[in-house]
Amino acid sequence: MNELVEHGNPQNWYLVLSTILFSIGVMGVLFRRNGLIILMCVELMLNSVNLLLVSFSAYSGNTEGQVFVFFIMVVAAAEVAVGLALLVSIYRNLASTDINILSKLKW
Amino acid sequence: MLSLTLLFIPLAASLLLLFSRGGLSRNLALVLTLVQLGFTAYAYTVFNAEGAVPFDFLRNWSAKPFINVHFSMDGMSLLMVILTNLLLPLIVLSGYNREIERPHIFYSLMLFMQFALNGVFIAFDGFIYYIFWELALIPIYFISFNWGGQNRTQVTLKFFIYTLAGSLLMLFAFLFLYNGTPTHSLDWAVLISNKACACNQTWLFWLFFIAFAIKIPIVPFHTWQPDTYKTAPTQGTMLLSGIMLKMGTYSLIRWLIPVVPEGVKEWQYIAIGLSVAGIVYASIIAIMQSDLKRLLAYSSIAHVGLISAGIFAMNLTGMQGSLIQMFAHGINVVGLFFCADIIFNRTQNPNVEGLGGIRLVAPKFATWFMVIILGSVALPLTNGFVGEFMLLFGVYEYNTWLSVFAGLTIILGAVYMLRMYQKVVLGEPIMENMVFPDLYWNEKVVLISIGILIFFFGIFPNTIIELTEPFLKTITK
Amino acid sequence: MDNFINLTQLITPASLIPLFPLLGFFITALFGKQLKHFSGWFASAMILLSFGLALHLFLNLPANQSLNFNLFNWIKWGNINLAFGFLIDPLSLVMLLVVTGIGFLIHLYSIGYMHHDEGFSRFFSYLNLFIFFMLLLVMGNSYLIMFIGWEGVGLCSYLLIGFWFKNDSYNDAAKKAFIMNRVGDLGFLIGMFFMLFYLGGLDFETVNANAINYPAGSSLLVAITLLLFVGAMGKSAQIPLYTWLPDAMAGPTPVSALIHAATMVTAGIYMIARSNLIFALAPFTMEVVMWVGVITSIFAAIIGIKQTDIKKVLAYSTVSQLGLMFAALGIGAFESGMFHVVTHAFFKALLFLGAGSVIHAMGGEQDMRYMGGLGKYIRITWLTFLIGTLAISGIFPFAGFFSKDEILAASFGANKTVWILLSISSMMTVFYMFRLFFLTFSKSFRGTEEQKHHLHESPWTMTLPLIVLAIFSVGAGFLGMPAVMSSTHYFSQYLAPVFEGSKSLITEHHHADHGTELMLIGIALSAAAISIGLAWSFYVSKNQIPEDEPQGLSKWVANKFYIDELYNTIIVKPIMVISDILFVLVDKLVVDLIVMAAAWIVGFTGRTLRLVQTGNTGFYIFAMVIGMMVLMFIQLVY
Amino acid sequence: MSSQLIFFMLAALSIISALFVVFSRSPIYSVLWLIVCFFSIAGHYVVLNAQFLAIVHIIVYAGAIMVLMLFTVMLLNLNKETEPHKTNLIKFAAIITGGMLMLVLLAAMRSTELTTYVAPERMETGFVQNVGMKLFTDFMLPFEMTSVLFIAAMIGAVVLAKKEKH
Repeated sequence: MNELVEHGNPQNWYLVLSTILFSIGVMGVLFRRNGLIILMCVELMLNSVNLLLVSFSAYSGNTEGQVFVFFIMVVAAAEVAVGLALLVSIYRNLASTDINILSKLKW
Repeated sequence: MLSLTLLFIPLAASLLLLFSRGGLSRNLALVLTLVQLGFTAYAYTVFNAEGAVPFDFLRNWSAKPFINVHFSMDGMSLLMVILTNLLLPLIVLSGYNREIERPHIFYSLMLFMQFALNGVFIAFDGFIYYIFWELALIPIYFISFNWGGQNRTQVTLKFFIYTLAGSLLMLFAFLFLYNGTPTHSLDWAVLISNKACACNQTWLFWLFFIAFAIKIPIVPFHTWQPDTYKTAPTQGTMLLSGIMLKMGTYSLIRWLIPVVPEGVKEWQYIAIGLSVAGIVYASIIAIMQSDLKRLLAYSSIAHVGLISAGIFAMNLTGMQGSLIQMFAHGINVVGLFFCADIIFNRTQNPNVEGLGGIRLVAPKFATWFMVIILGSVALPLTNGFVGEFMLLFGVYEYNTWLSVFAGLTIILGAVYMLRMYQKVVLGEPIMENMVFPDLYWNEKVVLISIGILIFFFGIFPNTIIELTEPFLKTITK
Repeated sequence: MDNFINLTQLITPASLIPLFPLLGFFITALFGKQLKHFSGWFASAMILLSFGLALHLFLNLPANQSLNFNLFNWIKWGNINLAFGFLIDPLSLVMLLVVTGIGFLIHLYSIGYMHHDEGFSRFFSYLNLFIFFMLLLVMGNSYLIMFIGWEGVGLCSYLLIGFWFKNDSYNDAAKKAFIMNRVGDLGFLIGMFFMLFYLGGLDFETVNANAINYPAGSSLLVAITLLLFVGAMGKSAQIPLYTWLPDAMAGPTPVSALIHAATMVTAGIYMIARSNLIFALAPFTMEVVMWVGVITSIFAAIIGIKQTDIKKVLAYSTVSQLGLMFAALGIGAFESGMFHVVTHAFFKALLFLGAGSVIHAMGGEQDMRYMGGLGKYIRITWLTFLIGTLAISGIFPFAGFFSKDEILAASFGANKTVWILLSISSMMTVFYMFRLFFLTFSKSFRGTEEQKHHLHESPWTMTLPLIVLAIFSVGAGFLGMPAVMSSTHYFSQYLAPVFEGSKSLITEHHHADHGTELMLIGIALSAAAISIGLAWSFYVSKNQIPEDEPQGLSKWVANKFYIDELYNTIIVKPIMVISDILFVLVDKLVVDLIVMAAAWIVGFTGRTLRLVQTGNTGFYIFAMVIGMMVLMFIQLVY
Repeated sequence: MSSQLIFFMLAALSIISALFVVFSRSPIYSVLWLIVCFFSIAGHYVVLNAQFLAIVHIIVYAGAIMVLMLFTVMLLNLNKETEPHKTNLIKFAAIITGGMLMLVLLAAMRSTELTTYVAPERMETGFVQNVGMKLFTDFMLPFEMTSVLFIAAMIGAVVLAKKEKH
């Protein structure tokens, strides 16, 4: 695998890629009303950032970036667990995962 | 360490009181305030013998930002500490035959207040001072909010936010000063030896001035005061008017004049003008007030207006007079509000017009009320006279015409006080079936103590002058 | 060396003089209930002790010497030291003797007069307190100590005028007295500031020593003296601050005699006499003092002619006589002014006490229209009152003759207009005093049968002071006989050291020769005789009684030229209206509105912005993303 | 196989799958496409010599998180097209906003200089021993704290998802 790296892709490519992925995630969050899919889009955004961190780590030869990715995963996992639990609870009460139904908290 | 003890006794007392119940708490509160008073007396002897050294306490609290826990004592601090700790037992005792709900919390808050007030007066680091300044607001907020009269929610909120807004300005000023000193410190000694550049002193002055002017209060920052004095329970009003507003005047001398002297000099005329205008303004309003407590509130504005005018005259006479008058006013105003409380408690009538004929049924009360009024209208040989004489002379040294204008207070003061006394105490009773028992023992003790203090400091004002003069000389030189 | 020892020995008795009345005040105030009527005797004894001590000082203080000592440092700051100390010199000794002597007689009189009053002990405690402050006033060795007494007597005056506190109009009178005095006090206070600032102190010695350095007529001294004179106007009831004194008659009659005739109201004259040096250095002020005195003297005399209340007549007479004294001071005849203070103290106290005796006999009635013919029933009062009336009228050889003649003679030398005006005022004085006397004592009784039945002579405690005062009203004048009758003027001679400094500064008027003096005496006496004759013809021959509703000019006079109403309209009412306006419009609306507006703006912003919180999550997310974008864009651009 | 080719294939795969996640009608397809996307990202990790993370990524995301999502979708019976559609205006706005965000981010990226980070000699940073060393020395405390976080999340999830009594 090493030779792949030695030929080397410019790091910019990774930056562009993760930017595009992040933007797609944002677009998804804005686009959809289903809470579950919004949660998934958030995961997508997190992963784009992870990719960015790994690329920086690899190109700068600094392990700490990857350690952060590790922690982000941990947080993401925890977040998904709680988020899904919330979603289940909402669905149980309102029979929907449409975020626009949750408009009680206003004014 | 003595400084810490001065703080520790009321704090510990405040906590201790939370565990007491009913009648025990008021007795305990009285005993504990008396202990503090005794300790203050001891502190006075120590100060006289050894000066400020035994009171100095300096420890570093935080290296970045650089904050020292610095307590110390000079004559002015000691005077204010004495005033606080002298009035507290009287205030506690004055509530003895009043129905107070949850007395343990009430008295605990009062002692907490004492703790904070003592802290304000002995703090020599700006940061610590600021903490105590704000800390003093908390107990009085709860006291007025929980034990107050009509409209207390609104009135207390106004009072709280108004004074807090002022404090915010002071905080800005302190932050600026902190960055301005070479060592990044808010220690008093550092602040007065490294003064801000004259270009910045103008707005530093205004930040400090408005903060203190709200607390004092100087017209036109006074509108929170009459309502609050009227609404707060009388013990709270006594704390507010007797001691807490002295925080403002004390701070003018401690934190404003030595720290930004050039700013003060530049804007002195406005500060003094506002103070003097406030005297006449509040006096005239007081003349036609029909609510007794509100009348006293306006009279208090007039009196402290003279105090601040004397301070802003920036001469030894004015400042010395202001200290004497701060002490005197603290004693007198507590007495006046206590008399108002006695009247209200027995007649349930806050209105001056509806009262009268009290002298007929309660001659002792009428006599002591008169004595306190005499102190308050500055009759010679009472404590009010010496202060007013020196204050007016201080203002005179600044400007002759201003002192004539400020001097109207001795006429107008007599007008509203005697008018009030006549309507309330003299004449034939207006209220039917008025039951007005003469003084109870605790009321007697409070009023007689106040009466004795009025005459003592009227005849021997030098006890105060000797205490504070060395410090004032360092400021005014 | 002898003198030195002698003087220090006098310090203790001198300090004790004011202490006895103070002790009397405390004891009668604290143990009044237990002492009952004994408190009156106790209080009188205290004054008698003070009188004895004053007499002791008078006899032992060597001539041309004064005793000046400080008891303790009262207020001391910076380089100013205001000590609490006393000055005993001829001037203060004269006042001391008058205050304690007449004070004692009036105490004695009050024992009888106030016998049935429930506030008996309280009355005596106030009286003692008054004497205490009055003694501080005359004994103080600085303006500040004088000011203590000055304000203190004002307080006692307030307490005693409103002694019967159930009556609200009495309370109003008391309040009025105190406040009007305070107006004067402010002048006094500012005057003291000038002295403290420019003359380096407040004690008489320092002030005089430094004042000499200023040229005569310098604006500083004029300012100081004018301010002091404002104080004197308040205390001694001169135009425009005189209206409180007639109202002050609401107090018990002994109070009117002691405070509002004999002692307190003469404090202004004492003060100017005490400050004679600086007044002499300010000729302009002297003019002002003279004219205020002359105008007050005439004005009050005019009002006095039409009054029907026996005490009101005497009150206006007092104002008029005080005006006369001020005129004397203004001319520069300080000793004559002081001499009149002393003689006036005797005969005016006598007149008031006599009036009190009449009121006592009439059971409280004060209106002269319901009196008449009382001479038959109360002989002692009648006789002593007659002596008093003759004395105030300046009939030879009663006391008033000598002092008044001296003032008239001095004014003749100084300013002929003043002399004419003062002579007219004296004529009017004679007229209204005899009007008073005839209406009260001559012809037949006009009151009710019940009153007639009640008429009786007063007890000995009341008549004894009348007799003593009558003796003095006859005899006191001989202390200061005019040059034409005697070669030595004892009174002037005694006071000479006090006025030594100012004598050289007053323009020495051409001293009237014996012929002129005799002529003046002749004019004065014949004028008095004419006045008596007029009064006789109106009130005895024609038996006129003042009508209830006078018409025309006399209506104005009877209503005191509506001065009270005028003050009420131009000062009191406007202040009340301003007070209401300031409270309701300025304080509540303008000042507080700004504060409340600040709060309202915050509240309004909150209320408005909260509408953005629609609860639509999609919208929130949009807002967040756009916000982030904007921030990043800004970061990018800048 | 040149590394460029691998990169572009993986990139295309991840972008396309991401787009499908967003635009699929049915949630179940979204989930499946997301799994595809995660696998492609894992591929990127491998290319970047971060083998440990790649494995962890697959285990955690594809193995745990996505399974959880799948379960939820099925449990809640969301696989049918229940979602009401947003209006076209909002969809349009969403796309525009997302696109603009991308532009801004790209612009931001272009303005930065990445001179030092071009084609390093050796990349051993992603090896297990390196990551492990870091994790168990410098980041010991945070690492242990994650367990606390997990317990908190677990309890929270249980409490939230629990059926209420009434």
